[in-house]
Amino acid sequence: MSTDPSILIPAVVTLAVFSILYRENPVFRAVERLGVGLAAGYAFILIVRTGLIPRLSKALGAPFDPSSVLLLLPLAAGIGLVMSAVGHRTQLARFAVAGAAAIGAGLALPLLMQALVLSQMKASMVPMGLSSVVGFNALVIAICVLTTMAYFSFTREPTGIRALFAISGLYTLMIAFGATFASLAMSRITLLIGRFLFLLRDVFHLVQ
Amino acid sequence: MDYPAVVASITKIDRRFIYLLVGLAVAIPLLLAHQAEVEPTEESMAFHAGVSTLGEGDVVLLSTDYHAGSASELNPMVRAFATDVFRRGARLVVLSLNAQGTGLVEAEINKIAAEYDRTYGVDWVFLGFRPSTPAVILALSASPHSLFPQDFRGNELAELPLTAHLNGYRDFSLICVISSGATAQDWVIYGHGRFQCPMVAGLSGGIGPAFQSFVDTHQIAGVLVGLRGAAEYEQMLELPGEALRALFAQSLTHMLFVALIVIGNISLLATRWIENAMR
Amino acid sequence: MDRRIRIVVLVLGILAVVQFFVPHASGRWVHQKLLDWLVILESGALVAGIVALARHEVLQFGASGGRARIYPLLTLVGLGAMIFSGILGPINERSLFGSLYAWLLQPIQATMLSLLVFYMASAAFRSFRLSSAPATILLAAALIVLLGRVPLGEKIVPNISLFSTWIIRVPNVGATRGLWIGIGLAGSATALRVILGIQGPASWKGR
Amino acid sequence: MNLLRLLCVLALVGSSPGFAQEDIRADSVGADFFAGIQDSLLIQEPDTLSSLLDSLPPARVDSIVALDTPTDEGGFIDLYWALSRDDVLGSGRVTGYQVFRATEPSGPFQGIATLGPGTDRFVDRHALAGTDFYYKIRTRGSAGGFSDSQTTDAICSSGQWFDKGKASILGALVVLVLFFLFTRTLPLLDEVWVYPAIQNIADALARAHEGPTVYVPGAGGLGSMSTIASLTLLDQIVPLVQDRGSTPYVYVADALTFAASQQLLANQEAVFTRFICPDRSAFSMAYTGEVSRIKPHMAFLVGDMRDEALLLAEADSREGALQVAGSDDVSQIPFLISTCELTLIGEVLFLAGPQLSAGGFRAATLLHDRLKKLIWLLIVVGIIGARLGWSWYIGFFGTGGN
Repeated sequence: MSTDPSILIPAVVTLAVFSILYRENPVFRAVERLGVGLAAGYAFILIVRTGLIPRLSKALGAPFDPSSVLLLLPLAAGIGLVMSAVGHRTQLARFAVAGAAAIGAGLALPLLMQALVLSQMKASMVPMGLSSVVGFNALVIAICVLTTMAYFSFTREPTGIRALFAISGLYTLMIAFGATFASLAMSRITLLIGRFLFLLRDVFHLVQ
Repeated sequence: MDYPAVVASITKIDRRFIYLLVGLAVAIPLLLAHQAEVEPTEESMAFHAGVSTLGEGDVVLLSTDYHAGSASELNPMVRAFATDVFRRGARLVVLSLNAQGTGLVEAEINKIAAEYDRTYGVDWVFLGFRPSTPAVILALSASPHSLFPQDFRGNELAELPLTAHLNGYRDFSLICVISSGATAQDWVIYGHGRFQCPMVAGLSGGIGPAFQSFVDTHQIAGVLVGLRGAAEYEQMLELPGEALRALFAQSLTHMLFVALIVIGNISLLATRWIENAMR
Repeated sequence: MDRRIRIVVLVLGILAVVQFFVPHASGRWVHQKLLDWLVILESGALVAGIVALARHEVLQFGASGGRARIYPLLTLVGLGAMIFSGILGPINERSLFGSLYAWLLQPIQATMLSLLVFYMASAAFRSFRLSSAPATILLAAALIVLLGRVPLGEKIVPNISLFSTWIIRVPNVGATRGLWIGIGLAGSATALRVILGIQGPASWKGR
Repeated sequence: MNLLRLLCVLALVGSSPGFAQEDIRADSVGADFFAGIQDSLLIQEPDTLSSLLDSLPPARVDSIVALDTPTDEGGFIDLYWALSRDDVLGSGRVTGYQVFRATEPSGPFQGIATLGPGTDRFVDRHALAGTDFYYKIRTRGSAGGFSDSQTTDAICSSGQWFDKGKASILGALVVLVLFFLFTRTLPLLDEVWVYPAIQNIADALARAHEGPTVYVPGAGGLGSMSTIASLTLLDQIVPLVQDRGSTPYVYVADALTFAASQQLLANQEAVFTRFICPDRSAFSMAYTGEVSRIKPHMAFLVGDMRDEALLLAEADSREGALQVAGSDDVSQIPFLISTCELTLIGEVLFLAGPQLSAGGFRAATLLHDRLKKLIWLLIVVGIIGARLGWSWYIGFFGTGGN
């Protein structure tokens, strides 16, 4: 067994977290709360120390550029956010949130159209048929796309032929979800393998 | 014998017994240390082909967007990718869109860079992390300098030979996204959507199927999915690593999942059948 | 007040859309400025968030008694340790900051997420039932893919990997593509409504 | 010289039998005559021939074209050329190309890039906008010899005001806006069918009772439209929950979303809004702790839910809460379906807020359904069009590089 603190400390916390599998206990709770504080502090330092400070010091140190005055606006709004966090509600904070949402929406609007709508539409428009494997697969994909789209209808209940489409859409979705569930299970198993490998190899030296 | 009671006890089994089974299914194959062999899928070969286009001196952007939770699945991909890039004499600009990624990746690439005798600042640079994923992806288009005046180690980007003349996506021959989910979608929408740069992705297993449709539309040139993808890539590089070995444990745990689903359903059906028979 | 916010939202939103179509240097300039703003706002909000978190934990520490006090204290200790080690020293892998990450945070989080396998196994046993036709289909697809994605599965059921690959490449692609189109459409309609001030921050009444 | 060229070509034919005969025929004399020479020469002395050829400079690059990069901010010039005829895969006769640039046709020329064999294009990324440039390509041979191409005509880069490659996206946006305006002029239907999953939420809310209700508006930022959609739903749900005597707790992972939900709920009494952690996985850890403390009877996990969703859902289900989940991340949905009572799949999440609201938002539902019908038809026409070879039609949906 390893006695190196860089192995031993992680081993102890790993086992502490695994203890929840037996039952709820204070050790698990303690480690969990410690982790929350550490993670918040870690993100804070990365953002402030490697992001904000170099940018600000560069802006202050560089020769005066009229366009950098524009940066004062979001900076003021950001200060408004910090003030509202300590209890002083300011209008600046409202501008900060509204501005961020507007920029986010504006940037997303054409890109969502392009990446999720137009590209996906175009990819469905390929020659298809029953004579070749490629054509057959393309046909199945197209049917799946059309039925899945028909499954979601918000203005009125699908009836007749539309209901048939909607039902097929549900079944198509279930196939996709089944495949995804299996892949997800696979990915989670890997995480566990990682932890076990750490315990068995690095801590207890049971495997090479 | 009291069949109904036996069947019922199977359905009501203590969940800790299942936990124990899972633990054993993972631990035993690892102790046996058996190396699996895999046959590469088309998507993984496309990933490899994407990297093969790189030549001496090309610059590659590697975005490592995952947290410690996905490290065991995605770290092998980062290792293999960095090895592949360095072997080809290409250069690497690394960033992370997850704060946690920074702590995981720098050490890994440092090790590989040392192995292939690559110099920091000339052959590879680590930019670090910035918040606001879409903004960072879009901002890299113009130039990394305004968003990253300094690298993770505090060097001025303008003074490092590799980054001094970088001027947006057109300078990158390839973008590789290794992601546990949160950002791969953003890279497709904001990165590829806007700039059409060639992109390959290494994804954690769970999100693989959802991204298959982006592979079909060539929004992503090739993908590695989960541990199996990592293992396939390692095998193509003839680089026996952690992924190939972990795959055996994975196989067995999959079988356990299948068995659990089957037993769960059989016991349910049996209960129903017995109930009907006794009525 | 609401009016001014509506105008800000409209102007910023339209600028953000229009620059997308303008490759000219002025379009790039607008793009760059908008992104700068977004990152600064995000950073400001994060500082605000951390302040709120610390404030909440301090209040909780004061309000609780006995053994329960230790939990808010631990969060504060973790937060403080990271921030002080990160401000006072270097932040590379060999520093105190790096060690706190590698020794504590990284194993805690990795283990925490790996617990999901256990939960999923339990869920697979309990809730994956042949209760209805859709559930049966989901189950069948899941089983095929579970078997098909590992080398061992191929030995049990020959050619299952071909079938599982077909499921992922064909029906799965069709269904997810249908979903993506719907999501993209609904998302862009939402974005349009945000810019026009019908939905989102500009439509909130506030105080 | 002509004879030498012929010899070069012949050597290549000898070394790679698959090499396209058409190329040779196109720029040489009659094929029969040619075949005769080929046979006699190759049979006699192939070795001497190839060593002689190695010492010769490689064929120069022909038809070099310089164009201003069509959609850029200025400063980019695209160069295209036909490969040197000696540049054949595996022959090793050409070792690479060198790109030269000058501001005067007579020079001085400066080398700006060195490229490997088989390269037939290059983008000059540092061509100052508004300046005339002249280019030529040097082909380098294995024995150190080289040959230069002709110099290009003057080319000057400039920025463009509209990206033509994005015309289809602009068209889509115009359609979206037109449909949006059109649906707003329509009279709202008195009775609108409510999507079953959304109706189920309304029913579940009607059964809410005293005790905490937890709401997580996703773990993403304000830039995700699903976060905005989730906040709209939150706005609808809080008063409904409070009417039933339940206390809403809102837990947020993203800092801006936190500020937004604080503002959204500013005039609602007794709502607990908490920022936990900017990190998704730490958020799920903290959430687990919180949930086990406050023991909610209802939990909403709606919005930009990614890989942390599973931990959150698991925490709620351990406390026995009735769970409503919603995500636009396709990969998270199956697990949510298997753990949560109600799941809003993809686009349903965006329409839940509008459908639950009293009336004003009904237009959103109408807009969505109409647009989807249009897209559905466009795809069907596209499928038929692909069969009939209407590439012009499919081209409408092309966006840039795709």
